[in-house]
Amino acid sequence: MEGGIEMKVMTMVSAINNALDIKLAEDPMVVAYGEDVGVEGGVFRVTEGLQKKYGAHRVFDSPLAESAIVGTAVGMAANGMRPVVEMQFCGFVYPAYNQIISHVARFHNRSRGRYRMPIVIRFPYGGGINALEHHSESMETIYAHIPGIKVVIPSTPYDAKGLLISAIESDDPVIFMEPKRIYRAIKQEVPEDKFSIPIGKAKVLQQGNDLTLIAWGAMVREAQKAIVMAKKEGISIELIDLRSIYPIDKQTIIESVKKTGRAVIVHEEPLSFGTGAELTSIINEEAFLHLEAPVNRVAGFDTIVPLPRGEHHYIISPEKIYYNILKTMKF
Amino acid sequence: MEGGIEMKVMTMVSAINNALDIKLAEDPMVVAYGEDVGVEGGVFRVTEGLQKKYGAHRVFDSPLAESAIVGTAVGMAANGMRPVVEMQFCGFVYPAYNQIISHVARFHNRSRGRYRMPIVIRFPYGGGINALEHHSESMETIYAHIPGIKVVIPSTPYDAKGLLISAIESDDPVIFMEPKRIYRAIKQEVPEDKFSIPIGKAKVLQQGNDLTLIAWGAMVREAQKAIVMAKKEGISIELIDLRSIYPIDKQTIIESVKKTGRAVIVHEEPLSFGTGAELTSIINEEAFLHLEAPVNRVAGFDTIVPLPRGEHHYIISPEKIYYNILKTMKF
Amino acid sequence: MFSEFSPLEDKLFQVMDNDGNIVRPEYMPEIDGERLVKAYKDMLFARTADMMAVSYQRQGRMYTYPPNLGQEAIAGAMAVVMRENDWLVPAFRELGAWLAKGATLKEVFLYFMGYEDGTVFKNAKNILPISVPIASQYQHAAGLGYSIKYKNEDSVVYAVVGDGGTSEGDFSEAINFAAVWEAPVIFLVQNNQYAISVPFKMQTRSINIAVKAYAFGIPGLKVDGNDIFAMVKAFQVAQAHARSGKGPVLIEAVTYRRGAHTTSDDPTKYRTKEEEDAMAQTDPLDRLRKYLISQNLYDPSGEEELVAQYRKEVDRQFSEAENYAPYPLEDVFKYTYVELPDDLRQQQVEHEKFLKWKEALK
Amino acid sequence: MFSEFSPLEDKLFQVMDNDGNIVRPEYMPEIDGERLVKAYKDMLFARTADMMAVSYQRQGRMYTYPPNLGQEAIAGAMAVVMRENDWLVPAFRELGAWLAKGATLKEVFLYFMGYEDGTVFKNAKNILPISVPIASQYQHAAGLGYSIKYKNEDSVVYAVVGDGGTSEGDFSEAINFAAVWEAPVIFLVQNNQYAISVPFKMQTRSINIAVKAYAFGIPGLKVDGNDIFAMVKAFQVAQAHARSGKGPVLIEAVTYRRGAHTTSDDPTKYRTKEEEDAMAQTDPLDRLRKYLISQNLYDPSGEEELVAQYRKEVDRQFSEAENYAPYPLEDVFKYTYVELPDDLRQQQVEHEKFLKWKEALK
Ligand SMILES: Cc1ncc(C[n+]2csc(CCOP(=O)(O)OP(=O)(O)O)c2C)c(N)n1
Ligand SMILES: Cc1ncc(C[n+]2csc(CCOP(=O)(O)OP(=O)(O)O)c2C)c(N)n1
Ligand SMILES: [Mg+2]
Ligand SMILES: [Mg+2]
Repeated sequence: MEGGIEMKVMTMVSAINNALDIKLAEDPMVVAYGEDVGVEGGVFRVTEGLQKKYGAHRVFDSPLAESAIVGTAVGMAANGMRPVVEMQFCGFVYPAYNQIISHVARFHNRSRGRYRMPIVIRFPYGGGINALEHHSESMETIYAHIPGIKVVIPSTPYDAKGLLISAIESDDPVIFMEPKRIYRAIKQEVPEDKFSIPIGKAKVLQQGNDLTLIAWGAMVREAQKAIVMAKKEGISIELIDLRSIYPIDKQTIIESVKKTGRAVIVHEEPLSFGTGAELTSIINEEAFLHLEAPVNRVAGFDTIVPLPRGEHHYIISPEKIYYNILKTMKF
Repeated sequence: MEGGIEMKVMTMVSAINNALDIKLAEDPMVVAYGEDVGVEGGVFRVTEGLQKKYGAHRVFDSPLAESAIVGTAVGMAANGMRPVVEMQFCGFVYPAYNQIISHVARFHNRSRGRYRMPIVIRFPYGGGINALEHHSESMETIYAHIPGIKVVIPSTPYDAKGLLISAIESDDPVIFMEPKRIYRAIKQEVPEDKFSIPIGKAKVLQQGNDLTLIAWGAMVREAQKAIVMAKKEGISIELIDLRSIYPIDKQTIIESVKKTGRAVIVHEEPLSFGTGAELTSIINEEAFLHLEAPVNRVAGFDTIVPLPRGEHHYIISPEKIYYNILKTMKF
Repeated sequence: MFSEFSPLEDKLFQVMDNDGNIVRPEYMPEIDGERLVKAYKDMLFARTADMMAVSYQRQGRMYTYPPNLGQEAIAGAMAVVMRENDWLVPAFRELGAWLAKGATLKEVFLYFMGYEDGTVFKNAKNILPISVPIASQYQHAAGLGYSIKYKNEDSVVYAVVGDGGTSEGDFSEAINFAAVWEAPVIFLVQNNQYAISVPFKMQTRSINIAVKAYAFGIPGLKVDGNDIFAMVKAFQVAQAHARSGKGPVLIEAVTYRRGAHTTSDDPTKYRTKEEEDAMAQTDPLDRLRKYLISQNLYDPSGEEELVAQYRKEVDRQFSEAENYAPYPLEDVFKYTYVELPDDLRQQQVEHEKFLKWKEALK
Repeated sequence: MFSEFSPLEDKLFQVMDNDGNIVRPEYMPEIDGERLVKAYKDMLFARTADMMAVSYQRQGRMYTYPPNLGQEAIAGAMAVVMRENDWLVPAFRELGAWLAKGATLKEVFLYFMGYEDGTVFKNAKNILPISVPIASQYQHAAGLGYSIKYKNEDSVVYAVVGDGGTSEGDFSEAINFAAVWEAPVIFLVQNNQYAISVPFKMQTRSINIAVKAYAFGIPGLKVDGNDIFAMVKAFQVAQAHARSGKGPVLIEAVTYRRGAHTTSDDPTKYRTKEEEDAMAQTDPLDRLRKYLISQNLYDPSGEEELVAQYRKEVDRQFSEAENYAPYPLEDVFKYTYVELPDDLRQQQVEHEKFLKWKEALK
C-alpha cells in the first residue's frame, strides 16, 4: 500500500493480463482473441485465466489466419465492439498488413467519421530470447509510417498496464508492441486498480545535461546500463523513454536536446529507414542551432536478424550504447 | 541516330515495355505475369504485345491474388527462373507483404546463398491521376526498410529502361516502383538497344552551389519547375534524382550537401518515417559540419491520400517546393 | 434446396427462364405484384443511373466508374429480402444494392467524383463503405457476423465479392472464420465471368464457385443471377439458415458484366462481340419485364416515359453532386484520426502558411 | 481411388489397421521386403533422433524444437516414393522427410541450435529450407510446379503444411494457382489434430481437409497418415496424376501429434491424458512393426540393440553440431544480399571498430 493505492508486484506479462482483465470487466464491448489466446492463454501466457473468467465468447481462440483476425476485428468495431487481438509473434503480423493499412487505418477516414476503429493489435516483438526465425524482429517503422494508426511500446510493467488501458480506450486503432525479452525480466510494483498513461507522451526517466539518450521497449534497460558506465566518466545523460512511436512526443525530445545539444537514439529495428531516422529529422528540424554533434543512431544492422547463434552480433549491448555516447561526446 | 545508336521516342510505359521485351528475348528464364498482364497487356498497357510475341507461358494473366503472385515467383526463382511480376497498383501490394518480407527478402540469407531471388516486383505508384482509393499512394519506406531487397524508382523513360534491365539482371530482389503520373507525360529519345543503369547510383541532374534538392519519380519534374522559380531569384540549385531508394547513394548526396550546405528533400509519401527522414539522417551524420540550415522535408501529409477532389491539397506543387527552398535559404 | 441443386453436379438454381416463363413454380417466391413492379422499377432506375454515369464519365464529369449493366437482378433481389437492420458489406459494383439500403444516387455520384463524403451513405442503416481492395471486405462481414451473435442482434450480413475475388486468400479465410463461428453471413459472389480481362475459367479450376462452400462445411448454391426470382428465393433460404444459427451460406450469382470493367477498360481486347450478344439474351431486366407483362402487372408502353422521368431524377441528383461544396483542406486532416495528433495539426497549419504565401505571390 | 474414397463422405483411405493387418490388400503398394525394413528403420532412426532432440533441448543444449512423435509414417512413405529430382517444400515438422531428401541430422541439429547453416541441406537435392510462416511455403510449391512445367522437367513437388495452416489464405491461393496452371504439386496436409493448442474441429467446419480440394477442382484424398502403406499408395497415385499433366492433388494425412507442439509447449493445458493414450494406439511405428513381424521380415529382439546403435549415431552427429564453428560476424552481413551494399559493408566495419574498442576496454 502506497498512499491508499493497492500495489502488486507485476511482470509485464501479468501487467498486460491485468489491464485486459480490467477492461474486460468494465466494458462488455471488449473482446480478446487470436491464435491460442483462449484455452491456452497465449503462448506467452499473457491472456492466461481470462477465458475462464469471461467466457469463450469474450476471450477465444481463432483459426490460424492473421488477416482474418485483424479483418474480423474491423467488422466487430464497425458494430460497436472494441476488439483486442493478438498476433502471436512480430514476424507473423505481415499476413494482416493489408487489413491494417487498407482498413484498420482507413475506415474512419473513408467513412468520414461514421465508423471508428477502436482496435488494439498486440504482439510480442524484438530479439534476445533465442527464438526461431521470424520471432525476433522489430519493425515499428512499417506501422508508424501508416497514417491512421498509433504505435505504442511500453518498457516496464507499469507502463504496459497504463498504456494498454489507454490503447483499449482509444477510439483510434493502436498497434501495441510488447518487448518480449523483458516480458518477465522486470518485476515492479503496479497499482491494482485501473489507471492510464496517455498515448503520445514520452517519459524523461532521468535528467541530465550532456546528452539526450532516447530508447524504448527492451532498449531502455540497456540504455540505463550504458548510463551507469557514462556516469563513471562524468557524463550526465538525460534518458527519454519514447513509449509512443506515433504520435511522437516532439516537445519532450526537442526540449531535452535543446538543453543537452547532443542526442543518441537506440533501437532494435534496422538502422535504415528506422524510427531513429524520424527522430533525427525532428531534432534536425527543431533543434538545429542547439546541436553540437550529429545525432547518433545506434540500431540493428540492415540485415535479417540472425538465428540465435549469431544474434549476439546483432543485439545492441550497453557497451555499444556507451561507445556511441563517447563518440558523440567527443565529436 | 546519335553516334551510331538507334534512338526511339519513348514514354515511360513504352520504355518499360521495351526493357521487358529485350530481357524476354535474351533470357529464356525471364517470365512476366500478374493480373491482366497477358491478353490485356496490363491496365496501363505496360506489357502490351508481349504475350503475343513470347507466348502465354512466358507472359501471362494470373488469378487475382497478390500473395500468390509474389509467392509463386519465389518458387520459380528457386528453380532458376527470373520472374518479373506486376502488382496492379501501389495499394494492392499489401496482400503480398508477407511473401516479400518473409521470403523474397530472406530466402538468400536463410539458405546461406543456396537460393537466389532474382525477382522484380513492379507496380505503378503515386498520385495525380484522379484515381479511386488505394490507387494513389507512395509508400517506398515500407519496402526500403526491409533488409534484403532493393527499391528503385525511375523518373524518365531512359532511366526506366536502364534501371529495369538492371533490376531483372540483379541477383537480388528488386521492388520497381513506377510513377504512374508520368507514365505517358514525358517523351524522350531512348536507345533501342539494350543498356543498363546501375542500381544504387543517384544522378546529379543539375549542378548548383546554394542548395541541394533531392527528389525521385514524379517529383523530379516538379522539382525542376521549382528550380526555374528559384533561378529567377538567383538561387543556384543542385538537383539530385535519387533513383535508388535502397541502396542509397550516400556519396553523391553527401558530396553535394558538403558543397551547398543546404538540402531540401521532396517526396510524395507521408512525411513521418519516410525516405526524407533517412536522407536527413545521412546528411546529419556525414555532413553535419557543413550544414547551414536544417534539412527540409517537403512531403505528403501524414494523412490518407484524399480522393481526387481533395488530392490537390495533398499533391506537392512546384510552388511548395520553391517556398521551402526559400525557407531553407533564409534560415 | 441446397441438396437438390448441388453445386457438385454443377446444378444451376433457376426459377424463370430467359423468356420470362416460370420453369420451377415450386420455388417461386411469394412477392406481391406491387412489390414486384417496384423491384422492376428499381432495377430500371438503377440501370438508367448506371448508364448515365458511364456517359457523365465520358463527358469528363466523373472519374472512373464500374458499370453494373446486366447484373441488376442481384441487387433487385437484395432489395426485396434485405431488412433495415441487415448489414450490407459492399465491394464496388452494387449500385442497386446501395440504393436499396438507403444510399442516394447523389452520394454515389459524389464518390465517383472523388469525394469520400459519397461513401458515408449517411441515411442508410448498417452499410459499410465501398471497398476497393478485392475480397478484403469479406473479413469485415465475418467480424460483423460475430458481433451480431455476440450482441444478440437479429441481423444478417450480406457480403459481396466478384468471381475474381474468390482467388484472394481473404475470401477463404473469412468464410472459414464465419463458418467456425456459425455467424449469420450470406457470402455472395457476383460471378460476372470476368475479373477485368481475366475470364472465369482462368480464375479457378473448380467447376463453379458455389462448390467452394465444401471447403468450409457450409451450404453453397449456384443461382441464376439474372433471374430475380431465383435470387430472391436463394436469399430467403440463406437468410433463414443464417438466422437460425446454422452459420453462413455461400451464394454464387451467375451473371454477365455486359459493360466494360470500368470506364477505363476496353473489353474488345479480350472478348468477342458474339459472346456479348449471346449473353445479352439473358438480360435480367428483359426477363423480369417479360414476366410482368405476361402477368399483366406492367404496361411497357409507359416505359419510355418512366425512363425519361428517371433520367430527370438522375440528372437532378447528378447536378446536386456536381454543385457539391469544394473539398476543404481541413477534411484531409480531420478524419485520419478521431483524435488529431499535434503533429498533423501542425502540418495543416504549415500548409496554410504556405497557401497564404502563395496567394500573396500572385 | 479418388472417387472410391470420396472425402465428401468422409471416407478414410486405409490399407493396414492398427494391429498391422492388411485390410485392403487390393491397395497394398508393391514394396519389396528389404525396402520396407529400411523404411521401418528410417522411421525408427528418425524417432530416436526426434526423442533425443527433445531431451537435448531439455538439457539446454538446443533451442525450441518441434517433436515429430507419432507422425513418422508420413515421412516414411515420402522416403519410399520421392525421387531425387522431386522437390520437397517443408514446413518445420518433417524430420524424416528432410533426412530422406539427403539432409543430415547434424544439419537439423545445427538449425535448432540457431545456425542458418542447418537449413541449407547442402547435399540434399531439390529441397527448400525450413519455412516458419505457416502455409506461406505452399505458394513456393505452386511456383516450383510452374517452373517444372515451364522447364519441361519431370519432377513433382511435395509441399507440406499442418491442419492449422489450412486456414491461412496462402493455403487456398497456392492450390488455386497450381490447379489453374495444372502444375505437378502434391499438397500434403499433416493433420495432426492440433495447431499448438487449437484442436482441428475449431480450425474449420469442413468435415475434413481433403474435401477442400473441391474448391480448386482437384482430387482430394483423406488418408490414414499413420498407415505407411496407405500413404505410399496415395503418394504413388498422386504422383502419377501430377506427372501426367493433370495438375495437383490434395492429400490429408490424418495423424496425431503425440508430443508437445514444441519443447516450449505444455499440452496438458488443452487435452486429456485419455485422448493421448487412445491415440497412442494408432502409433505408426507399432503398426508397421506388427506387420513386419507378421511377415517375418523383422526380428524385434534386435530392436533394443538397433536403437542403441542409432542413439550413438545421433549423439555423434549432435556432438558434431555442438562443436560446430562459432557464428562469425561476417555471416550476419554476407547473405542478406548477393551483392553487399556499401552501406551494409560500412555497418560491419563500424561494428568491428566497436568490438576492438570493447576488447581494449578489458
Ligand atoms: C487486392 C486488389 N488487387 C487488385 C485490384 C485491382 N482490381 C480492381 S477490380 C479487379 C477485378 C475484380 O474482378 P471481380 O472480383 O470478378 O469483380 P468484378 O470487377 O467483375 O465485379 C481488379 C484486379 C484491387 N482492387 N484489389
Ligand atoms: C503465419 C504464422 N502465424 C503463426 C505462427 C505461429 N505458429 C507456429 S506453429 C503454429 C501452429 C501450426 O499448426 P499446424 O499448421 O497444425 O502445424 P503443426 O504445428 O501441428 O505441425 C503457429 C500458430 C507461424 N509460425 N506463422
Ligand atoms: Mg467479375
Ligand atoms: Mg497441426
